[in-house]
Amino acid sequence: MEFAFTSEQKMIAETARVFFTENATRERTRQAMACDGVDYALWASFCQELGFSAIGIPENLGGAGLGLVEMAIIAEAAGAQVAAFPMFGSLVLCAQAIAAGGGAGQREDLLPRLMSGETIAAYGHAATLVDDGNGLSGEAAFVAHGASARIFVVTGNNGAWIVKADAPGVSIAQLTTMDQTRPYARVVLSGVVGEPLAQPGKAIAAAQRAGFVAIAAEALGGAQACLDRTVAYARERIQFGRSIGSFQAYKHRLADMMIEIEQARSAVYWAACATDEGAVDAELAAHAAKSFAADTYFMCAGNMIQLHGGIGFTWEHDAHLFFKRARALQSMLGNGDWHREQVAAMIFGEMA
Amino acid sequence: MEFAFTSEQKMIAETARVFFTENATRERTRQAMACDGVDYALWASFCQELGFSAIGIPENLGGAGLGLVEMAIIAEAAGAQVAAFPMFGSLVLCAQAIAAGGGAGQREDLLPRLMSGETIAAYGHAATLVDDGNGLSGEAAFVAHGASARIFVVTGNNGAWIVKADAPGVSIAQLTTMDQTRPYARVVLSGVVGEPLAQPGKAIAAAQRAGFVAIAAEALGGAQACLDRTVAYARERIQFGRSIGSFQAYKHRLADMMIEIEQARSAVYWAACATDEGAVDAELAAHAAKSFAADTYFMCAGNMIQLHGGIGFTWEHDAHLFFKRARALQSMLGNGDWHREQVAAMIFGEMA
Amino acid sequence: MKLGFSTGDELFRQECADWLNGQMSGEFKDIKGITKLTASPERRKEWEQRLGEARWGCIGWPIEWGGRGATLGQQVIFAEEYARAGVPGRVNHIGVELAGPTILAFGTPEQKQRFLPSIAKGMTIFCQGFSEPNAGSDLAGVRTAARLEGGEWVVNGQKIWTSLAHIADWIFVLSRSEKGSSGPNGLTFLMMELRQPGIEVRGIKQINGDSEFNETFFTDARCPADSLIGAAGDGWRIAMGLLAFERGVSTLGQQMGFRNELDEIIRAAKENGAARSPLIRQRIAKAEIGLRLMRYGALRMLSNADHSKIDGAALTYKIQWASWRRGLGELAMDVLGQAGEVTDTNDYEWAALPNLFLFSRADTIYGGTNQIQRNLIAERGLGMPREPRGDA
Amino acid sequence: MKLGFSTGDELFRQECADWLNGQMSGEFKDIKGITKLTASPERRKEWEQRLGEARWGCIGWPIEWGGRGATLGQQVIFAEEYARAGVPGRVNHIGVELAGPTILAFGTPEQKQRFLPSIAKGMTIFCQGFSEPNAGSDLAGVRTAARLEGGEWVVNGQKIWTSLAHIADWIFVLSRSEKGSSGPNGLTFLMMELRQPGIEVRGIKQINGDSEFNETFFTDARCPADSLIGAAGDGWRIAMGLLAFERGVSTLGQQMGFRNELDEIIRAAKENGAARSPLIRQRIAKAEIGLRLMRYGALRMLSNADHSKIDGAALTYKIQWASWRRGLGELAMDVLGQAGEVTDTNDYEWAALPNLFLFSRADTIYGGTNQIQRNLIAERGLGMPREPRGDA
Repeated sequence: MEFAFTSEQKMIAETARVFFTENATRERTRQAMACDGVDYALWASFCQELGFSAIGIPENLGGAGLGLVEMAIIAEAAGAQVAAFPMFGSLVLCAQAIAAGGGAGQREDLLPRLMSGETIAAYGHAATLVDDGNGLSGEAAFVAHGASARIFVVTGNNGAWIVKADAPGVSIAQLTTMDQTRPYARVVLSGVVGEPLAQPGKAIAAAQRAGFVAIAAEALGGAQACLDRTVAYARERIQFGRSIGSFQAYKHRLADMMIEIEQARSAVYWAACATDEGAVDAELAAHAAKSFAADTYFMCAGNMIQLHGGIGFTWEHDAHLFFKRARALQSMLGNGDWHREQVAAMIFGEMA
Repeated sequence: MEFAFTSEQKMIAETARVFFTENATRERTRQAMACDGVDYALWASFCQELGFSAIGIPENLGGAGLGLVEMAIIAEAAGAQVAAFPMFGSLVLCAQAIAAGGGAGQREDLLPRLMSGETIAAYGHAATLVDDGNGLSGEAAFVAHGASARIFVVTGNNGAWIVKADAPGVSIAQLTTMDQTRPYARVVLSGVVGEPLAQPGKAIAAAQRAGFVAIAAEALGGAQACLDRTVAYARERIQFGRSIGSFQAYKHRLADMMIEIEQARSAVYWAACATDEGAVDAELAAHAAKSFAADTYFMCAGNMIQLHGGIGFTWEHDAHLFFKRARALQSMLGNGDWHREQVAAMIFGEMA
Repeated sequence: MKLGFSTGDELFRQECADWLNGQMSGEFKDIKGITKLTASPERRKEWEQRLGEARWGCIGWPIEWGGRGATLGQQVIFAEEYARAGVPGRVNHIGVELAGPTILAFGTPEQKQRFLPSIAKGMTIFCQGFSEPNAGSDLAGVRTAARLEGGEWVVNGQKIWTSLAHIADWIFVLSRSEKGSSGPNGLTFLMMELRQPGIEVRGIKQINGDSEFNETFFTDARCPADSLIGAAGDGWRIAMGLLAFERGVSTLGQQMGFRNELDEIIRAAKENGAARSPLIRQRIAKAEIGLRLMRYGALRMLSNADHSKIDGAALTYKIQWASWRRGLGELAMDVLGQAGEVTDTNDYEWAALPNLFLFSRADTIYGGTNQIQRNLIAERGLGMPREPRGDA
Repeated sequence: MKLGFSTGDELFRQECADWLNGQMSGEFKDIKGITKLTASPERRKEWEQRLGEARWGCIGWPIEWGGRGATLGQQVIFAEEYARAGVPGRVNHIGVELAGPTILAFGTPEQKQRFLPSIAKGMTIFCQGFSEPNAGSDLAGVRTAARLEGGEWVVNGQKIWTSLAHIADWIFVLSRSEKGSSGPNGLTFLMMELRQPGIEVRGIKQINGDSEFNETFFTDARCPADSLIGAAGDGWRIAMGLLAFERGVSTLGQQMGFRNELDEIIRAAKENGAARSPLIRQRIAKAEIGLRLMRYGALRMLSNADHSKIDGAALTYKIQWASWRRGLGELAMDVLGQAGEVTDTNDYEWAALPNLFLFSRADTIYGGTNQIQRNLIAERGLGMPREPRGDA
């Protein structure tokens, strides 16, 4: 039975935990929230000093040769601090898409720039995207950190392209977004010259696979942080002359959070591990993890507010950062109902 | 503001409560459960001594001239004791159908016999029921108290008929039923001579209307009884050296039961009153009441078992009677999802 | 048992609707449809005065104090028509629904004369100072101190969640007037003028970017010795009585606001196709049913003549609406999808439905958390043992 | 971190499957697929002995005591293949999973010699006597009294929920051996022969019409003085250690049973068209996900080498499976519709899915109610204050 972190994985987890705790502080995150949701200093030291940005990219493409398990470990640690940086769009979605479906030239050109953090990429999907000979036209509505990106991977129903942010015909509007640590942009293309990815199907599949797992891992980290912070609050808060954690209603809500979180943890590392091992249930696992962990996070963040009482819904307290991120993770890349419907279709043998 | 019982209604409620508490005792109910689910002595005194069997039938048809509110009051009191008697099939569904849609002869012949309790009627629906000239053929699958009935009202997609239990071609099989206080029968008709009801549409609508409200009212009574009995148990049971009702987890579950029950009470009497007054939202109210009250009952009966601990899932304890009745009420005459879908269709203006 | 209103009531309904619609399409057009508590405070004070002039401010109060002595049924009708006409919420709802009734019940003749007509006319706006930073749901834990000094009460301490304090003229303050007392003993209920050097009000920015609530700081704040309601040390009893006023006719007006929110969700679902999802349809049906049941619960509550019996509908009402509305916020977002997570404004200002989602997290907290509500229901409604206080 | 099994493990899996399938298609064909605990007790005792003969009874035990010293991975594999082959549950699971490990951990050399080989061979069937009518989840409230008299323990009292007592040869009994002691002090752990004049076993008929559980009455029941495990008065520590054994490899076998139940629901939904309902599809997907997460939770639990840290997966496992299975019962009935509420038998005997619905109400009660589980999770897992005992 080896469904536990190796000592190397433990080390990565601990290093990442310390890094995000020390660097993704509430002060710095709030500064980033007031602008484009990127803490550039955090991003630079994450990519250049810590050296975790290459995780998930094969060694022959210049990556660290580690898999989704390690990527999940990093995403979990980042999620625990609601870190404001573009790892998800740039390193998870775009880098995975390029690594899996880009041509040799695209990989060699782009992956090093993404891994170094020098270039931020963002990932957008536009069902209506067409290349009518005069270039790409269409609109990607909710592009995470889109206003901070220099290049985009845009996908449509029949292809995937690299598009430069400064290419003629690209217009980018940053949107005031509920989760200010990961604001959306609307990216409109009108006759834009894009560079097609060599194998769009592979690219999209890889981005989704990694995206589902990374969202789930981030949600797990966030949910656990909600629990940890509420437990700490319960230890010090006195109400009605008693420690508030001595009230059974309070205790049991904390227990309910832990029950969900433990399952979310199983889900995340099952999905990551199954994908890395190419197991037959990897796809089912990814849908399960995305839907379960995001719901767990939302439940825990909601409870965090409730269990903090009035202070929990102030701007000053961090609870709302978790709450809003949790909501964002629920609706990104397909909501829970959609993911569960995919699972149902697999169960009933309705998919190939 | 007169959305409260009149003094006459209060009196009916109190009389009914006393009657069922004294007569529908656990011993007598268990005797009935071992046979056909009818406590005949209860049935006889309900119909003949108490005089409530005419409630819901207009005075000009020999009834008591009281409406669905009064019928709900009786059903609520009967539900609180999980009374084993055929009021629902005979007096609610069949009598309402005959009163609303029967010809003059049918009313005059049948209603007095039903109201006196002399004849038990049961109500069955068979989507496939056809009269091909050689008589009625089809199967009604879950006919409540069907094995105790002498006549049936059977409905199909294009009609409603009176059928005698001893008519040639009728075969009745009593089914071992989870809720032994209201066992189902399978009624198979093969070329049976039935007597068509004059206005089948009216008959079916009236039976449904009354059926939805009566189920809801019965569920309300049952749910309240689950709460009352659990509260009584909580007062006497000591665990861990404390009254078990002093545990907040226990208290809060009781509170949750009360919260639902209070809403169910509003639902039942809204639906009954709206129907009696011919209000525009009467139909919506009936769907709301049926689904909400049955779910409330199931939740309360489940909690009753849980809060009684091990004793709660023994045969000896009455909790399972409530639990099984609650389940039966959820699935009778359309489950909760179906009723809510009707409400949704009304909301979205998809119905006439 | 009856649901319908009488013909006289329906005539009254028409009268209310006519007057309210006239105002909202006329002079007060600019504030029609406002839902945020903090929007257009000055115009809304003017609206309070207009209500007062026309004697619509406190219709349930006795005629001598500026009311109309309206029946419960008429009050229900007015509350419904008020919301139906798109009139914004009352900035003096604390004065009308809490302070006024408290003064009516416990005040001296002088206090009645001083405050009631003025509240009824919309000239005196009240807010309440109950909660404190370390005594959220636990009013007995109040620490704000009041001492009698030279014919005046001198108050020091801090209140929190004092909604509308930035608008109000007066605040009623639950204070600890007996030094060394603890728990529910030694509390006194004071009415203080808000605009004085010893009182500072600071907005609390919330999760939705807005500031409906405030902190209020008292530093040697003062009021005359006769500013207390009831006797010194009697504050607990008054506060409990006052909380009992929190349920009533106004709930029906509140529900009309909920109705608007749900209708907007239904509209959005039709527009964006969410109405085709059977899962969303179930949730919308449940929300619709829940809202209707609130209405009929409130009618049961108002119809209940027997006040000696605990009214289950009243006891369970707060947790019911709060939980319902929090769920409604989640439903709203699930109907809107990601579109609900962005706004066209630059300033983190939210349209009604996303704002509902964010703000409704507070509904299950203020006015007694869901946990406190369940305690009350189990203890008062079902006779379960009371939760013990610690001695920490 | 790894999920897949090694080649060696897969070979072992094949060996298990071959042997088990051989038995179930051969001599023990008649008991294949039985799910009820109470069905065919005599044949299932014979099956225990067959397992013992072939050394498959307790594969995780040391070789010297009749086991195979199997690795955890192998134990997992055996449990999975056992369930997959449709082999009915072990009637000696208490001996194999609770009594045996307890004796291994706390027993004297003589006790080990006396019991372990015999359990491993399927010759000695155990049941447990913990709960009492007035001490359901509260083991410290045990009243059954044991006194030492003439070189024997004499036991008087009553145990309840003693599952399998009508089949077992031995019972281990938590008894109060110090007169006047209370709470966790003064308890002693005894192993008693069940078939003796002083012990009477009565079945408890349950909600589903069956009697998996019993009441066991002790009236001057006797056992030799050396029948105690650990020291006199040490029973609490032993009982707590014993409950800790309740989680482990067997959970994976249990999950295979759940798998069968869920598969039957899926089949039924396909057959009767419920699989077309998006609402049912969501619930089935949730059930599937929940089951998978139990599996991976159990694998995390078994992979956890660091026993100094509290294992969250282990601590939350009981409430997780119990709540999941209770929900599964409700889902089953909603898939079946009214057809699930009738049975073809005359004797109130239920097919697997309706029986699941009824029996699973017990899952959240026995072995520590959901409420007790949440206490344990909050106290042991999260360091919250312990629930105070009363002194009543």
